[in-house]
Amino acid sequence: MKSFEITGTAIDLGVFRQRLLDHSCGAYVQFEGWVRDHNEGRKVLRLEYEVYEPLAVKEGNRIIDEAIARFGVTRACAIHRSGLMELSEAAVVVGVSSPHRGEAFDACRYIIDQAKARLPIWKKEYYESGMAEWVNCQRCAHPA
Amino acid sequence: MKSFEITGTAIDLGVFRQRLLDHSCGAYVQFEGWVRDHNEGRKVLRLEYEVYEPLAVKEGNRIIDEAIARFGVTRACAIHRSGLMELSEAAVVVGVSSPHRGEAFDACRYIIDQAKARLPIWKKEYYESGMAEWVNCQRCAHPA
Amino acid sequence: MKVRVRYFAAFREAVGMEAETIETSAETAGELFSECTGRHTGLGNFPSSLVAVNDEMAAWESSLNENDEVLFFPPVAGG
Amino acid sequence: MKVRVRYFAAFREAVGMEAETIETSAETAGELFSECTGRHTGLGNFPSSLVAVNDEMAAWESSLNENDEVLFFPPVAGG
Repeated sequence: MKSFEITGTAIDLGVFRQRLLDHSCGAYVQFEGWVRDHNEGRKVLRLEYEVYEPLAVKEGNRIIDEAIARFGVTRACAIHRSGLMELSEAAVVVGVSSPHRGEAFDACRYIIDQAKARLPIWKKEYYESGMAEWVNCQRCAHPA
Repeated sequence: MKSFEITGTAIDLGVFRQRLLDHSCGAYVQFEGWVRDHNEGRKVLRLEYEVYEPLAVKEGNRIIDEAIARFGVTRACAIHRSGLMELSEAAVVVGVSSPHRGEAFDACRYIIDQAKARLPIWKKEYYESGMAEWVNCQRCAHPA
Repeated sequence: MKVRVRYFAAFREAVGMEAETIETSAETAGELFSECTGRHTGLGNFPSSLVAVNDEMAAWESSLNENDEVLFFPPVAGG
Repeated sequence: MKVRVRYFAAFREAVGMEAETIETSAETAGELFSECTGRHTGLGNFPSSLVAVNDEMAAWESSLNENDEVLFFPPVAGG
């Protein structure tokens, strides 16, 4: 079982959560990234993720290992969509379980922050106007 | 629809999440408190929550209103169990949706922290030894 | 004056009853709690207890009135 | 030396191709990116781009070797 996965189809949240269950854990934190209906004032109809999968999976698993080592949580998993998506589908889900809640919140936040900054994934938004545009992340690493 | 509820039966997580869905939101954070199988070195078989419902509901809704006002999130809800529970059932669920993730994490954390400190809810743990004990919270308000 | 006192969870078990009506000269919720601690062994010494008056959370220094219902909550432990 | 360059998402659309093999004297990934920016209008001026070499994320100052595959990533936007 991989901790980080890319999928081309809708994420089954029940199955996902099942993987995080652990009787030693008192806390579970889940983050979902949803497709918003607007961005910078424009109405978004749907969107598309382009994923460079070999590196996204490698780097995604690295992020999860970092979070487990850094915050000492028990389990952590994430799934990210690729391809076309409709409004209010989950584009990404991150789940973290641990004995106590503090580290579960911190680890979940770390994973999604790092995923957004480091994974080779790009989002194209399709607007009501018929236009489509690649969305630029605000928090990316800077070139030398 | 109340934002904060007490229930005597298993929480339906699918129905709960449904209430938080909002097309204007790009972020959803969910916290679940699970029944752990141990506490301070003792094996826990199951537990029981005593809830003073009139005040718990009033104060729970107040906490949610505070979180919405303070962090500007779009929706926030929570459900807390009362009565007997088995291992790895969710004792409490908090869900927060908002346009961006920072405030969703902060509001979710605020709600569970405040709920644990302020709501008239008590947990009795039943141990493998046959003993049962009320669990004392570490972060409660101090008397004058 | 006369007030109604209610005990919850560990307090109820320590005191052996859910509620009692008592005649008191306590002026604040805190004073009333001290008084009840004196009346019942097993109660008190709970450093993080909470108090509510007439179904609203209250401060220990809140003043009391005739026929108030005062709820003594041992340290809470939700979630 | 000869390297393989791959363009992704907005870069691929700006350049009009997925990949090219080029002869270069660039010593680092950053120098190669500058070179490609010069070759293709529309590429570059992306302040938060990332680079990978042979399927590992790399620093812009990483040195290049013959037959490396260099991946140019426009600013990422997962989640």
